Amino acid sequence: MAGTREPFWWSLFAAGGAVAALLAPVQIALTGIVIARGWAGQSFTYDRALALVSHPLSRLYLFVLISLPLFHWAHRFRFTLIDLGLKWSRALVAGVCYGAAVAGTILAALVLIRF
Amino acid sequence: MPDPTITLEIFRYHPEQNETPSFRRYEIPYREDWVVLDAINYIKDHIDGTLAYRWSCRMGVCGSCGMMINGTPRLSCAAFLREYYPNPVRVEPLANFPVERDLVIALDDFMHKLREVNPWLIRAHEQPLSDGEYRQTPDEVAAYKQYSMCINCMLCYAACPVYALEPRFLGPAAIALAQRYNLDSRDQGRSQREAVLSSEDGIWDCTLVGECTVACPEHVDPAGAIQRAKLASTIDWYKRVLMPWGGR
Amino acid sequence: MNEISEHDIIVVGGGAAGLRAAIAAVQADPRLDVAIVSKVYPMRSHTVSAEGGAAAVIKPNDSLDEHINDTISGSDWLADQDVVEAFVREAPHELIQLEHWGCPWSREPDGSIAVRPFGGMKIERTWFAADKVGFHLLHTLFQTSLKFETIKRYDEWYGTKLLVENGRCQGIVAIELRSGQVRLLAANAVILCTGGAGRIYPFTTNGAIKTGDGMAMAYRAGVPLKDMEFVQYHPTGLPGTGILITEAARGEGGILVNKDGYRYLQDYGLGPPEPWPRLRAMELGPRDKLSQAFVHETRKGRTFAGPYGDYVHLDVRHLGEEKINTKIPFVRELAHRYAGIDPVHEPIPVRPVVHYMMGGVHTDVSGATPLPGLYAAGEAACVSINGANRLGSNSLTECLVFGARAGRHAAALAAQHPPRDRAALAAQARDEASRIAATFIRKDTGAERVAALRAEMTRAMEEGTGIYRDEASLRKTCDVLRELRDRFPSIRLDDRSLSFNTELIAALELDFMLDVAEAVAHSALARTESRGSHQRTDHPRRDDTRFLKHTLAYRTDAAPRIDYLDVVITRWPPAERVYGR
Amino acid sequence: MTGPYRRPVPSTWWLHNRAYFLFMLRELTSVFIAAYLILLLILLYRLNAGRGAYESYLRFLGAPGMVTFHVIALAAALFHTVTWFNLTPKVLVVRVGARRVPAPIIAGVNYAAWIVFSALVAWIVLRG
Repeated sequence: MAGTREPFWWSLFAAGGAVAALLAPVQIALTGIVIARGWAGQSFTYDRALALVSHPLSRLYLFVLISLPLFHWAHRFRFTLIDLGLKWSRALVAGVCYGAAVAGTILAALVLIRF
Repeated sequence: MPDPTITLEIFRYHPEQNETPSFRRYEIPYREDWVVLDAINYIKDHIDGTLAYRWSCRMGVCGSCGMMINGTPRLSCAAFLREYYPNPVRVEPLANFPVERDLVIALDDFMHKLREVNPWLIRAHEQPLSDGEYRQTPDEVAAYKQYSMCINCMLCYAACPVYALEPRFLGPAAIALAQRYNLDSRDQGRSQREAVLSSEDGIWDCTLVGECTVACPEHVDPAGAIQRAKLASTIDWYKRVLMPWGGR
Repeated sequence: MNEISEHDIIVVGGGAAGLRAAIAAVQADPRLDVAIVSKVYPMRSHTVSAEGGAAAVIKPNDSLDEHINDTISGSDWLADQDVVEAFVREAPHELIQLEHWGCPWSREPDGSIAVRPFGGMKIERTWFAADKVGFHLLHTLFQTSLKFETIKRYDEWYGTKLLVENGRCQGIVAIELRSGQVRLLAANAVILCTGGAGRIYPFTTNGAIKTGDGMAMAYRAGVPLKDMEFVQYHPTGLPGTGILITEAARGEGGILVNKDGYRYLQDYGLGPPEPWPRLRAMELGPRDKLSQAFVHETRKGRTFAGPYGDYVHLDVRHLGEEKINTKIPFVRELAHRYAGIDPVHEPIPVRPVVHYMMGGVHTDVSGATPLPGLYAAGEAACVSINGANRLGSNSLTECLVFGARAGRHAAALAAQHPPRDRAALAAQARDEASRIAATFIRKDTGAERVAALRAEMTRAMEEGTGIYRDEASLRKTCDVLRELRDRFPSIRLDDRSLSFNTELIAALELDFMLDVAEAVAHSALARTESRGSHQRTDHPRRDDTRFLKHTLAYRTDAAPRIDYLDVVITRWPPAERVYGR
Repeated sequence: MTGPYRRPVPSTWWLHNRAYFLFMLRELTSVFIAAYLILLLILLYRLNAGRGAYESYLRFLGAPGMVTFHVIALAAALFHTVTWFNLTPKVLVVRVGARRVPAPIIAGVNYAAWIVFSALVAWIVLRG
């Protein structure tokens, strides 16, 4: 029964929301603006980035950073679709949204495991 | 100088006479210390006896006179004309409910949901009355007191878009009331209420818009009650899944 | 009349007394099918507005005798002492029952029930839940009632008539507001818990629904209304709105001062003033004395003049913000919203306001009326424990004690009842339906408006039957009421439809209120003495030789017939009411 | 007799009321955050694929359109942070005796943590 699984999805949503609230702004500012515009100088050259990311703690951090907020997105997007009138198949909407988050999580794991 | 007046635009609908609602304008004397309910009573008494609405205590505690006033759910006995004057005031029945007639909404759905959450003290063992009261310290009273203040005025349902879209949603007041008993140190019925709270149309439908809490005239904070219920349910769920042998 | 709904017991009214009666009945006999018929959803009942508390002996420094004493002297010896004893004895049980049902009573640090002082009581014994006691009590009862599946509710059904057949009350006729249909509800016993009739006055703490429906229905069925001349003015209502500022404000230490800042109550036998409240003195005197003192103070020109009449100041500033917020938060909220002042920094303007009817449907100690099958409890009834003046915080307890008693006794009666004559009941109900249709709905003549007649009635009541009365003013009021009764058939409604016709309900309520108002005025006219809340300037003394009696008003087609019934005196012979000392 | 009247709810309900509109914006911030995370995931993938892949992706990220996207995403993320922290006290009720720890304090702890974490991440990444 779907109802009984709600606490699981909600806990991932809540954890993802907290992670996003704490870390998304600084991460976006760093990789999306500072580094992308080249303002970071030598701190994010290929060699340094590789060294930094290869550290197991970094990879764990990145995994959490990517995976949990994806579930946060999935949960919110699921309800937003319903709010916007997509009521015909609540189970399908939920399946697609959480499915995407699960897929993102697997991809993140695959990428990070190879460093 | 002529006496000041104010215009009320009132939602009118009569099931025997109309297919769709309309608005009717009434110009009435403006008095600074009048609330919207006073204005509506003036209309009923002096201009148009056919206007239907509910009211009783006119001091914000019976919960009868909730209306949409300029689009916001308010108790009409606590909304002063001076907040709107000199602009017209638009009065409609509470949003998200079927309209019985004029400003009267149908409450059947809530009355049903209220019962669903088992809003009474549940005890494994009743202590005989001759043994006196159950002890409860002021701190223990404070733990649930806020959620016991709900007057069932329905403003929170009128403010809730989730309820607007999914009328099966248990809704703010009913969930807050369930929490009121769940958090009462004398109560032992949380697991009985859990089935309803955690059902498909229970707490998980809430997306924390938060407008129920904004609308609440009694500072009950139903939005908070629902989030706390979610957290408690989640902790229970993990306990069950991770420690199936733990029992309760 | 196509359908009959049949139940074992019908409770009319869903306030504290009605809910308690219904629960008591199904608990007494779980096989019984009990219906609550209420013109509003139960949680809207006027019990919700009670603020200060409910009295019952629970603390070791208190005793049943003290509570009895306070109640009897408060009543100016017009209470039946056997009834008061039963009431005081069962009161703690009932309040503990409410506690077991979840009522959020305020507590002592050790977790036991907290009590506060109240007016006219020698020992503090008022249980409270901050200052929304009626609200918590009502919601606790209502929510608890949902647990019982044998309690069926007819929410927003308006009772118009009691059905009496073979000398027994066997049901009621009621209008379902939603459909406008007139329906027959048959039962073996009917319990009236419809509350008081404060709305016969223009300036009252009572909500719009307090229109004496049950009193008038019983009165029309031949049951006398008892002690109707005793109308309680609460000394502290907000001018204009009449919103109640609870006695708890004084119980917690609030003081009353006139425009010179003087605690005027010391001039009226309530002193001496002490800085902090002393029980049964000054601000903690009984409500009748305090309201009367206000009138004298006004005559001396020592009150403030305001747009809504004279007023004095209720000052709670010295309690401090912390205490105001924990003990009387609702007072602060109400004063702020409706008087535009913050009691933490400014005194609250207050004046006496019609609050409670000591009188009501004549019942015995079980809540039974002289009409078999008919019971009454709560403010609608007069059992009588309140006599000539009710003590603050006895009324909520009264609803519980006598609601429960009426419920249990009705259950016993309902369980052994001869078969009902359905055809006769249906015929009566058809007649009632035709009467309502002919008088209000299918009538296009007349020019009287409900609101206009109602305004004339309330004005006449205020002018003739206020805090002080005399023969001339009472006669005039009786005449006006008779004239209004004559004009009533000329009422013409704007609304001739069925669904949710609130104008029709208002007309029916006015019809009932005129009956109740007549009973009040004529009872007051006949009682040529002063006692408790009934103060005759032309007869300023209490007269125990002639009037240590209950008034019974019987309805006739002309003026009510007034009769008397001895007060039951057991252990407490009449004495002088002494406060302040 | 037509019975109770049910007022329709248009699918644009969230445009009719400021509070509902802000709610919808709040919910949609998650889309921007998720999109950013996908870009980040690709960045990691390219980093793993080698220097050339990484550097060309960095050039792609430096394009004005991508930077614009990130500026919007940053605004969305900040909006999410603020709304999330301000709602936290609704879920986490901490009591000290009869008193509930006031919401601003609980939210304040969140903001303090946010500053510490942000500074820490920035320092680790940029210290090189």
